[in-house]
Amino acid sequence: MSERNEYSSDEMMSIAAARALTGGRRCFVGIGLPSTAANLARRTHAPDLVLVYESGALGAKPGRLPASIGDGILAETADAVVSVPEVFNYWLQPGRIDVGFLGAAQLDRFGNINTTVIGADYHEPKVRLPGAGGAPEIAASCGEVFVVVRQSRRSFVEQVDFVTSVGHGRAAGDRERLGLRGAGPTLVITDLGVFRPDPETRELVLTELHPGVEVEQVREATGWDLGVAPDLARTPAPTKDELRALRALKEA
Amino acid sequence: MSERNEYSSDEMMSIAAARALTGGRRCFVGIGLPSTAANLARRTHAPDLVLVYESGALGAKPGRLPASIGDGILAETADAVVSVPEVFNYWLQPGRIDVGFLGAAQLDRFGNINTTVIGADYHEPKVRLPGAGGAPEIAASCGEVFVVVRQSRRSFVEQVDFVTSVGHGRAAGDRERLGLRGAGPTLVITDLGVFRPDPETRELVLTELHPGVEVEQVREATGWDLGVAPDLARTPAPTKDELRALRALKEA
Amino acid sequence: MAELVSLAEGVARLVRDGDTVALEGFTHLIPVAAGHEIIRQGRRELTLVRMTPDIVYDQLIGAGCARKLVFSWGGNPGVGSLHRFRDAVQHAWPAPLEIEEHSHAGMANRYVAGASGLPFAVLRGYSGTDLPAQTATIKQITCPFTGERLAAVPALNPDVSIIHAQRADRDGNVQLWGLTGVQKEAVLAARRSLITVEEIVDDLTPVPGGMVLPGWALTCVAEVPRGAYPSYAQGYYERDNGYYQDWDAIGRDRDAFTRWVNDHVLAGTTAGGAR
Amino acid sequence: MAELVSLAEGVARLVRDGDTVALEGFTHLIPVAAGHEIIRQGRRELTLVRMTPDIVYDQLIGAGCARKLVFSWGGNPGVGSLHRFRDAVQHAWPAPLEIEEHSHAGMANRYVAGASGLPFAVLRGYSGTDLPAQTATIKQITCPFTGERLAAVPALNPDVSIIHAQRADRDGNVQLWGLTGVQKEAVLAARRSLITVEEIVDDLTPVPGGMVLPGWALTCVAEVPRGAYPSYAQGYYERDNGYYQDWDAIGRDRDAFTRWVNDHVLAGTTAGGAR
Repeated sequence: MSERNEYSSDEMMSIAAARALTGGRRCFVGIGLPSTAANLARRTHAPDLVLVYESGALGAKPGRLPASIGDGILAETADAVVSVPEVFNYWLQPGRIDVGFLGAAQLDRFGNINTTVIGADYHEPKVRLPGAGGAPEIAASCGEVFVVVRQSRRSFVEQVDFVTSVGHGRAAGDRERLGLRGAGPTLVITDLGVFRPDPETRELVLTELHPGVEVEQVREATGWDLGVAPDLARTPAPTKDELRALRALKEA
Repeated sequence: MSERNEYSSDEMMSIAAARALTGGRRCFVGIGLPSTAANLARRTHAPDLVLVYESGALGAKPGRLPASIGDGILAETADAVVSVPEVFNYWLQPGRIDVGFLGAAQLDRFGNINTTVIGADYHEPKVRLPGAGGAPEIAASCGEVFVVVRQSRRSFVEQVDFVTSVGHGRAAGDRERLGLRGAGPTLVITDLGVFRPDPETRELVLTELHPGVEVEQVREATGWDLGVAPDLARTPAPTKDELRALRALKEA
Repeated sequence: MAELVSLAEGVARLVRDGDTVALEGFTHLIPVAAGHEIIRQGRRELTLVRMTPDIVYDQLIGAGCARKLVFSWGGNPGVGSLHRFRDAVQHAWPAPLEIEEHSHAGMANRYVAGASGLPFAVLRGYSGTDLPAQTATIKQITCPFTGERLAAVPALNPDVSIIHAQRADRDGNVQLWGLTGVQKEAVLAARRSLITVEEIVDDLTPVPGGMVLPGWALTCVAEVPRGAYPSYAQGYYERDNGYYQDWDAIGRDRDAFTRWVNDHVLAGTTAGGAR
Repeated sequence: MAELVSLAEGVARLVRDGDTVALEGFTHLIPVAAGHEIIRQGRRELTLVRMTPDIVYDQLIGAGCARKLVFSWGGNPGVGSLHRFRDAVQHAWPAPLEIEEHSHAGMANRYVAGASGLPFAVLRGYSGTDLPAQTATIKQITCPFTGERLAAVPALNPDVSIIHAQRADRDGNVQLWGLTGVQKEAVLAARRSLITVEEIVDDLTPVPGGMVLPGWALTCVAEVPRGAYPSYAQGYYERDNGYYQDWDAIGRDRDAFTRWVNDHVLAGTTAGGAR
């Protein structure tokens, strides 16, 4: 791998996602992009980040990227290993986790997540996706939710075909009305930029552009009439240290 | 301790109770007299008896009498140690246990057990007893219940002052009506004899007299008009082996 | 006491056409060999239950063993979709597949209720999602103390649950360690159980993080070395990540899949690779 | 992360007058030293919660710390009754003691609900007994799937739970083994927690049958060697059965009890015997 400061948009996404995780927080980690970001954060600026996996590993400290949510390295390096019912009932449900870190097949304007079916008919789907897994209760119970997803008009839609996990519903106040504990998605990180919910409407708004990306490009990859924050920022490019750590993690 | 074949009425009681436990059965063991009997059975005729304690020891094989329900020797010798919620929820409640072996402060004509208060007024009791512990659900959920108790007019009463654990209620059919899973008390062993519920009325009837005890003596120690089985039997006296095993257990 | 049997005997005795069958294992200790034996014995009309149906369920579905799937996440972990599962749901091949879909929290609690002898479990779940509209086994319940509304899900009580573990002793006591998932609950919730193990040993030396399932709570135990392959058995072998990757191409194509089942399952090479 | 504190500091910071306080430990690992510290600091009007209130609760009640007891079995295990508890219930000495009485299964499930962030738990319990007539926190609930009637009990969420464990590391991760009772649930159900440990070590070597409570789920940890005496700490010391026997005579008499508290608790000799 080159030592020059070149990087892919996926690397920018993982690094931007990692930066959002600050030290000492308890993070419920979905597999794939969230796990990469969480492990990168723990190996760089947030060594005391507590990683919780739905397989029952509390405080896992893997030295390489886990190949699955139930990789043996998670149990071997955890503070404690508990059963799957226990991780959901004693650790997630009561609100002990600060950040739920999720991926998504489809994400909509209000941060609602679909990982169930593409298409309007549940029984005759265009594409059958894997399903809910732990996501509905992670999205409901964590203090806040970060979503990391590769952005396109197929993934970033006006309204998800199926609400697998509730983001902000359809408006401010929906989470409270539904009795959902946490603040919901406060941050969405893609390969193009960073999005946050508008405090009034809860609609996702572009707040940061990754280096080299223009607003028009983001709009083209968004399935709704995208709002842009007045104080739109530029994501700092990955540092050499960040890239080195990310690549070491992936190669280990 | 004498090697002669002399024994106390308490020893006869423990040995008669132990004989009732046959091999391979799963027995939920209360502390005190039930624990003595169950351990004696395991060390004599029923080596594969499975002893379950509410402290979480499944299949305990103590080499001496445990001093309490949570004696360390129970955990050290168990097939598995589980939490207290688990022992009640996963092991007792679903009906996995064949025999619940209980003591009682008061036991009535229908095998109902009181370990809560003596006296008519719960809030101004004559005597405050320890309370329910695991007994209500042991009495409800085990396949059948054996009770071992020292007999007197104070302990063997017409009607308990407080139903801590249901035996046969007030009549046949009461257990079914209450949704209680098991058959209830099928055997009561005292220092004077053995009692079983009448199949029709569910009232406890004297079915065995311990050696040297006469029916009149039992009636005097019973707080209701005691029925006697037509085929009243004599408990065989303790054998030398039984006495030796019991005494070794108590001295270990 | 659990009876020690061969895998073929265990499946023949415990798994019947039309049964509700759970093969559990959360990435770790997946009872793959037992799943293949079910395919070999040609079981039909099964209701398959599993939180995370993955490759072995893709194989069971593709081989026509299932009429229904009760699950919370169906995928090839770290790779992508299950194409046999998709093909059954989207095109009813080789047969229609009814689905009953929950979240992990809901499924885990359904097993807990089953293991506890309760008819239902309560959780904070599903609120605001589209799942309750599709899944009849999600209802609401009101707390009798606070009046709060919560989700209720019915107990899962499979006819038979199958898990894989590291070891058993000759009395059928079973020991497993590492990530133990929902295996205890799945076994205790079931009417009958089959546990495949890496080896049968004289004594179960205690292991940190280990759990023992007493033989008196189990039905049958079968020694099946590498019975969790291509998943892993901590202390015995690693996960074969290549198998999972290779499965994508095999599972994607009906003919490739049929050839694979014939060559690797029906021919009896239980421990064979995906390739 | 849990903060490492002295016992006196831990109790001073976490236990307040009027609090609901659970000291748990099922025969094993009873946090006796912490109970004595509560007496020394003169806490009043506590609602004491414990499945098996035994000697240390007899002492807390006799010393006038409690206004209410929530429990399922109150006795001197292997010996007999708790005379201070009896005296409080029967004669309101030194103060009236309100009681809220459950079964073990009910109490255990109340902690489970508390640890799970649920307002109530469901169990098969209490049916036909006289307990529901005396205990307002036992109600009925109907299964929304089968119509079956079951018992419901509300969650226990103590202001502070106190347990004793074998070891902690310097990050406040706590390790306990042997009979672990309902300690995990009691700690996770509480708003604040204090864990006394036999020793603080550099590394928590894994132990078969051991459990680790992560420091980030705990409030304070205090090193208190022999903090469970006269109960036992597996791997450290045995139960002092003589203490339990001797307690019967001390607890039976108000004057003897008062002298004992003055000499053995208020004088600060936490690890002293009953004699």
